[in-house]
Amino acid sequence: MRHLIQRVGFLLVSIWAAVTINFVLPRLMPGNPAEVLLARYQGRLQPQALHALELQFGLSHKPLLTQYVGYLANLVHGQMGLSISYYPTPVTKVIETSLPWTLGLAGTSTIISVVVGTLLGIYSSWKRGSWLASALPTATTFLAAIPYFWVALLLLYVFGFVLGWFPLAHSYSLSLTPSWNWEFVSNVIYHSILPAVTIVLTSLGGWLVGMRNNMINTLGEDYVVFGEAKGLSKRRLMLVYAARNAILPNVTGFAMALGFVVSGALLTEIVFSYPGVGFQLLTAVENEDYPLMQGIFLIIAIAVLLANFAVELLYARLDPRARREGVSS
Amino acid sequence: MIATTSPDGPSIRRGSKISTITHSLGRFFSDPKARVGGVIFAVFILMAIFAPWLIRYNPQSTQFAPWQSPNANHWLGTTGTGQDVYSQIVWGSRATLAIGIGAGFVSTFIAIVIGMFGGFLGGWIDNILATFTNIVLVIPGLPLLIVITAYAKNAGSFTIALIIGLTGWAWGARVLRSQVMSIGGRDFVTAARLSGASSWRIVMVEILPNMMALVAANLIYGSLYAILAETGLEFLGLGNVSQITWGTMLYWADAGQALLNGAWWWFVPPGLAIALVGGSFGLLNFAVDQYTNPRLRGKH
Amino acid sequence: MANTQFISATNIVVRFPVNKQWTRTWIRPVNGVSFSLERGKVLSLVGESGSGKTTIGKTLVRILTPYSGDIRFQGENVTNIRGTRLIRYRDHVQMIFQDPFASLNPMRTVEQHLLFPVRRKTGQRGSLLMDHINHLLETVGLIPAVDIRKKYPYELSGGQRQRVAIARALATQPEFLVADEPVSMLDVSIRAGILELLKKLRDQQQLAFLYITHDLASARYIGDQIMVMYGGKVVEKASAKELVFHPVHPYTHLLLEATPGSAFKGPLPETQMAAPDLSEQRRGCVFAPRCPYVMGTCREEEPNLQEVSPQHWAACHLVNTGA
Amino acid sequence: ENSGVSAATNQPLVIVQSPEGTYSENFNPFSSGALNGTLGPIYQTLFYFNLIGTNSVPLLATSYAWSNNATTLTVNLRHGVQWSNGQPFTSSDVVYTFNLLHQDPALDANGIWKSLVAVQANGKYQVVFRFSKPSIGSQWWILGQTYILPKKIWSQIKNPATYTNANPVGTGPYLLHSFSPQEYTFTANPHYWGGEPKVHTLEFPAYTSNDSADLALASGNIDWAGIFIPNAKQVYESRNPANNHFWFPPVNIVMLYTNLKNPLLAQLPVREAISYAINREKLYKVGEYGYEPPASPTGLVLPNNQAWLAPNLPQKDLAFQYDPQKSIQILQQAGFKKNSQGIFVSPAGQPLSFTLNVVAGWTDWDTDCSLIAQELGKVGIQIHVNQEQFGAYYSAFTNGTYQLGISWTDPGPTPYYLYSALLSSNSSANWEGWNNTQTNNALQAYQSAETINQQKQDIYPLEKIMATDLPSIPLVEGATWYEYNTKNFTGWPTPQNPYVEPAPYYYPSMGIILTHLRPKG
Amino acid sequence: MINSQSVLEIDNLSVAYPSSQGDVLAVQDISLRLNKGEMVGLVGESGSGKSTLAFAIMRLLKNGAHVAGGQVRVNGMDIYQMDDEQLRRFRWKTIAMVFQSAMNALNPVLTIGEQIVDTITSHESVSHKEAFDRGQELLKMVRIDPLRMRSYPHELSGGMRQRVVIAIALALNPQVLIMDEPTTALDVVVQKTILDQIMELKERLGFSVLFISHDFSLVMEMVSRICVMYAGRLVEIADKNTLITRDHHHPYTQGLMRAVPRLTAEDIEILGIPGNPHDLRNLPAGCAYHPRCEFAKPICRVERPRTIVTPHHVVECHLFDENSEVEHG
Ligand SMILES: Nc1ncnc2c1ncn2[C@@H]1O[C@H](COP(=O)(O)OP(=O)(O)OP(=O)(O)O)[C@@H](O)[C@H]1O
Ligand SMILES: Nc1ncnc2c1ncn2[C@@H]1O[C@H](COP(=O)(O)OP(=O)(O)OP(=O)(O)O)[C@@H](O)[C@H]1O
Ligand SMILES: [Mg+2]
Ligand SMILES: [Mg+2]
Ligand code: NI
Repeated sequence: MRHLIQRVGFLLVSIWAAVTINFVLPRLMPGNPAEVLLARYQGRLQPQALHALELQFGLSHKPLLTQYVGYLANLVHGQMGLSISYYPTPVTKVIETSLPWTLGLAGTSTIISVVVGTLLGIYSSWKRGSWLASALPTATTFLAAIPYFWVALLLLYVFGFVLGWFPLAHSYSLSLTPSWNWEFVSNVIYHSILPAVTIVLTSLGGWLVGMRNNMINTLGEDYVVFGEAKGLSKRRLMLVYAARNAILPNVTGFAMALGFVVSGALLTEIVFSYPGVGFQLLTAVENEDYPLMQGIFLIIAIAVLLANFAVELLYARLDPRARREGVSS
Repeated sequence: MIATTSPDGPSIRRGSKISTITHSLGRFFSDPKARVGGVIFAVFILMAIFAPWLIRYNPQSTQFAPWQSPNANHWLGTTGTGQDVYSQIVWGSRATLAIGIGAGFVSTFIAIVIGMFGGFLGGWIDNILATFTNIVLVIPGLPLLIVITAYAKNAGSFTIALIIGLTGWAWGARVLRSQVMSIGGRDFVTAARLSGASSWRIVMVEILPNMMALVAANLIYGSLYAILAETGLEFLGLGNVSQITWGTMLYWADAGQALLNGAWWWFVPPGLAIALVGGSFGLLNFAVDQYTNPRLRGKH
Repeated sequence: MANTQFISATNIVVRFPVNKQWTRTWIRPVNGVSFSLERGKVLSLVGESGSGKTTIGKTLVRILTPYSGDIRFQGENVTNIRGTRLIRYRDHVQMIFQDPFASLNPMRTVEQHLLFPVRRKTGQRGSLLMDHINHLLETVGLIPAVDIRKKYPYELSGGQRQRVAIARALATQPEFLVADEPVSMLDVSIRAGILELLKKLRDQQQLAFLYITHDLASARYIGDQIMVMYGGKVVEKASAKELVFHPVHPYTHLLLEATPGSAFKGPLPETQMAAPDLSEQRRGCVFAPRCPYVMGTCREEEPNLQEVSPQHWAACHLVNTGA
Repeated sequence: ENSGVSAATNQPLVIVQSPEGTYSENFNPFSSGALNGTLGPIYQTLFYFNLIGTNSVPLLATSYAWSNNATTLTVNLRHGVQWSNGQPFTSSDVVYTFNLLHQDPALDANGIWKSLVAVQANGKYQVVFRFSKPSIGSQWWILGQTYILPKKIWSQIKNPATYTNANPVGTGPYLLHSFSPQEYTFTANPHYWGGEPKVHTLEFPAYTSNDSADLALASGNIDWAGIFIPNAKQVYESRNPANNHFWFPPVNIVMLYTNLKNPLLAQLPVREAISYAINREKLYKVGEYGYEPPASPTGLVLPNNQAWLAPNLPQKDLAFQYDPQKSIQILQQAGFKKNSQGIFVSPAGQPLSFTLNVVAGWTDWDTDCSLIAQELGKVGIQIHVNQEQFGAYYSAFTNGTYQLGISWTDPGPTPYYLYSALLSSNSSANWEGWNNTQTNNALQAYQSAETINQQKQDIYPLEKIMATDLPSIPLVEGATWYEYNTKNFTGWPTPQNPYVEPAPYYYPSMGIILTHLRPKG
Repeated sequence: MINSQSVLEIDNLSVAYPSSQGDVLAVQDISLRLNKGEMVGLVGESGSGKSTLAFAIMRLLKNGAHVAGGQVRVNGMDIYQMDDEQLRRFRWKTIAMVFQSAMNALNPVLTIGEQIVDTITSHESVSHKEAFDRGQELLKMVRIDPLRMRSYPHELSGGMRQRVVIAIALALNPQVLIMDEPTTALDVVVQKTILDQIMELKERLGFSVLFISHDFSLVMEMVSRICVMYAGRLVEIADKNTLITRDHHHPYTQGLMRAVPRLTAEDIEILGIPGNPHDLRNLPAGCAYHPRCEFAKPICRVERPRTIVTPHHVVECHLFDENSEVEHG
């Protein structure tokens, strides 16, 4: 019981802290959203408009504490307020329209990256000594060190513009109406290829090297040698004995990565004009759109916490040792 | 390569301190990956140190004809505003490396303080520090950086390094903490305590040396992360774009539509330079891994 | 000179938390252990793996704090002391750890391991300090000391490590030493040397020992008395020879019979091999589930340690009722 | 032949105002987040006043007249206009709209009700505005910048400020057709009072970055854009000289604001020295990619405001000179001396060392500032360029906590608007803090000047003040970005035919351009 | 002594580990035969090369270790000539091995049952059900509740895991079982129980055993023939009876025998072997044991002793050189 309380306690404290930081951070920024908005209308909006905008946005000059209490109360009721850069659209709506794209793009490519990286890691540890196996970690290490917006821009320029193989922007051809038919779905996939390749290319290395190291450690474990001695097939030995165990230390990393899917693709989304949350977050920051910023931060924080929680459960499935209350009697 | 297994991980030959160090360095660099990484890194460090002698023109000066492709006068061509790209690359290595390594040190230092003492002292201090670490971990890095950099107006390289360092320590702290907890539970620590050593002494003298490899990895990885984060921030225009770094070069190249203008020589070199430095960090980290974990060492 | 009650433990209980997924329970690896020891005497503590031997050793030198019970050292109650008093107490007691691979710091040389405790104890500096360390190393048979001093643990064999650990424990010139299986990891070829050394220390420096092992032969060899533990309980205690020749408790019997090269031949009695239940809710005798002679009361009632013959105690319903 | 026409008619016109990110449904003309196309194509103002020319275009009104010493404005409305739901447009809609601004100050972004007292309908097609004082200056705000709403619909809405207006009903030439966060489309309004527009469909795809938008523009995927492209000739025009065109007409002045509260900057010689030391040609060629020519010392945007130029100005007030030597001379005459670092020091001992604020990321200005810093450094004025996030940058201006800053000016259909914002002592955009009776009087006089000639007389002294007193230092003309593709459509505004301000983000001119465009073929 | 019934023949086998000073021979020129149904003990101190020999027999050398000479034949087949598939099938079916650290030899993420079943199904085409039933039988054989098939390794005590490994080793009825210190990590009581079981199973199933230990007294209780290793060399092979009845042995063997304390003797005495254990990298010239040997002669320092083979006895010592005739007689 004590344990449960501790864990839930930690969860609540984390959420509270995340929420509070969300509240404080934007307010530390100089200026206010109404002023920022004027910039968007560079020279086209009268200075008087500032006051009108402040009124519109309900920017209060109330004491911070009062604002904070109000903010917490609203959150509890699931209200994140109205976005300022998309005024008067509610923050929830803004996130709602962009989140699926991010989850789709960054989520899928993270998963691809994890899967491919892990498989290549397994390969490069299993075939240690072959040139490909030794080249892979080095090559991907360099890939991982490239700024990913740079890769994105190059890909966009070469494959999108010069060669014209891929679209230059958006998540689907705008002439199509979103629906669950193959034409649309394939179009979405087509649009996501370049951004996804960017994410996969630049994040592959970490998984590969991590998995490779774990694998090599695991391959030295007695139970793997024992498995070999038992005359198991290579496949079973590699996947069920070595890889299955080697993957365990990476699981927490996967959780963090999945949690950060929401924010991770920020620059990629911007370069490819992909309508995801990352871009919204940048807009929010640039426009000092507190409510939107807070909303997105909250989503990310919750995503990370949830991913961690889910992984704890998953971990118990993967590693019987973590299942303390097992069959043992 | 030679595989000498020792049950205790990093092994240090006996002899004087100096020869111990040269020997372990020698062993470290006997790994080809470490060698390649070390050489690339050294080249860039030297470039940064000797930048004032290596540049050919004032990197800020806009005196040349814009959009020149690489030629004898301008080895890497000129930018859209008529600056010499080669000189910018050389000059930019200073700030970029300073920020990267500086931030690496800052985050490693914080990670050591928070992770090690939390892990060693345990109790409520640890609870608080660990919770704090986990919270910082939950907050997304790049967006947080964006917000803070926006706050720190006109951020110069020092500020950026500090900010990246201040926000990027959590993962390291977590790793160090768990390592400290595992080392702290070993008998040799208990033995040290039995012989009357203070907590401070135990952490600094008994535990820290055993974590050097981890600390080194943390430093290397932290620096790599810092360079990438810095470039990202500057690319978004959140740094001081009048300063010359590889990040701001990319920013200007992008703002000037270098690629559309066909000026690949403006856009490609800064990215490649980052990739090379980052890659060398990656290789060094790799080598540290192998150095500390005999199992990772190559087969013949 | 011999001071009865040099160190004594009364009714020591140690508990550890066991975290289940949602709950926490407690085990008692040491559950009501009492004994006392005189200066210059050795008490051998034997028992199966996990019976709480190390735990009791750590409790005596106050690495662990008992949940209940009393530890007295030269009449002073040291059960719950902290801070400077604890540090002072540790000037008198030391422990040799079970695992010589874990108890030396891989990043520090032999010399570095000894420098701090010696300096702390004696306040010596410079060459005086070095001489002291050389002497210490020679005492434990690490010759030539000058060579050994500069070595890192990984450069030493298991036996050498074990001796460095002993040297460190002796560095502060303790009066009471917990030696936790100091020879368990060693080959027959070096084992004898270390036991010899311990014996010498006992005789020459009036050192009192708690010698922990699960090897009866060495327990008998070095101990004045042997105490047998099972599942956190002392099940039998007697002088070394008495215990080996006239064991009373069924577990002691089992131990003796199982020791290779013992005179007892033939198969062991059929017993279960489950580990003892250390949980707080356990009732009855710890050994009951494995005891070939188990009776009804054994499962209900916990037997007390009783003197079955002079200076020979056992905790078993069989003996107690039978006697 | 028929089919050819309909094919071309079906070709959508693709408009990208500027890369702004994904859309959120909002067609509320009061909202700052209203999507491009709301103002002009859907909702209309009474009149349009051209910022780059002298003409005006009657929209929902056909004529207006000032009377009672410029305290009464009478507007005659167009007959036969229908809301897109079929309801007739009348004076009650106009009155309703203006009263709405009165009730909810949050909507009155232009501060019309500061001098407005009442708005009354006079029959179905006439509206009378009454002011508390002469208010010629309000003309543009009222006639040209207030979008008229259908009373029937908007009077049902509880909070007009937060209403997203997903089904806009307006009087303009276009109707909302579809919406998604990545694109929305308009179709021609068949019942538009000016006749159904020839271009049938408008598409507004969303772009989040300049990178993808520029590439799309360069590959001919966009027909009309307002995107800043460096080196546009090479990057855009040369890729398809027949169809890709751009025109970046000036619309305001990029100003070097000098905080007059600073005792050094308050001295005219210092400002003059700064002005002489700036090589505006270089700013034009290097910093602004040759798009923004040097400004006129009068602060007028030329040639747009050519007609407003005072006839008798001396040459030195007509064009800036780049003369670093003169700059040094002025300072020396004023008693400044160079110190050991080569920086001029005032007789009181203060060095001429200033920070120059600019927005980080506005790359042309960033370059301008580093050029200015280089140039001023050469004559002995030290400049630290201070690149700030917009919020910080902007508050420094509004709070007067800056020294030097580069920023825009607020244009209008007559120079009055620029001068009043820049120089009026009660203007909130008077960032330099200019307070001068002569200036205030001239601005005051303009408010009652009912004829153009009278207005010109009031403007002339302001030009002189600007040129000789340098309240702030004009640098270059501020351009607007306008790229257009003639492959499928013709009728675009061009330098030869500047019938309206052409950037797609200038409202309400967009609606006027759209009615001029026609499919090719 | 040539026995036509030998199942395992090791001829002049040497195994090298790479080291910074070149290859180090951890096993040197060892020849040994194991007869059908025989139980042979292999003793020697820690690091003398016992495990290395066992791994070499299984062709499981890792970490760069390699056979530097000699042959290993099982039923006349050279296992170093086998291809991968042959080798896989040979392992466990013919020779099975209980690892030194058998407690760690079980894959932590698979149930005991799965690990027994995969051993069986890797070699025989039987249904899962059948394999499972056989697994239960095996567990019963080592006196573990068959219900434990569904337990994970961590749910069993060390002794139980050790017995599970033994059960797995017997799953395919191998002809030879190598047991590398199967009980060092265990309690004496558990050890005794397990060894009794092994003896019983050996009688029942008739496999041969190579029993490795450094506990001389333990080996003496179990086997019929004893091999003594020192510093990678087999210094003595003797039948148990020969060993007990005769008091003339290799000095190292004598030392080992003396070091065994007799618990129940009137006065217990523990005698060590003076000197330090060998260091393979710095072996002295001549006989490796000479620095510790109380009978060392000048020749021992310079010349390596030759192998003296007599019936029931093989020894490598200069002391026997002169006495060889005497021995024959
Ligand atoms: N820190 C701890 N937390 C929880 N349980 C512990 C802890 N230390 C020991 N135990 C448990 O207490 C019991 C007794 O352990 P202890 O180490 O005292 O046994 P031991 O007799 O020394 O065994 P061995 O002969 O294997 O050294 C074991 O079940 C062990 O798992
Ligand atoms: N991977 C390795 N690399 C180099 N040397 C090794 C390696 N593994 C073992 N050795 C060396 O080979 C020798 C023989 O080792 P082995 O494990 O066979 O000994 P053992 O007789 O089984 O000892 P123990 O009784 O401790 O199990 C030792 O000196 C050891 O140090
Ligand atoms: Mg113990
Ligand atoms: Mg071994
Ligand atoms: Ni090698």
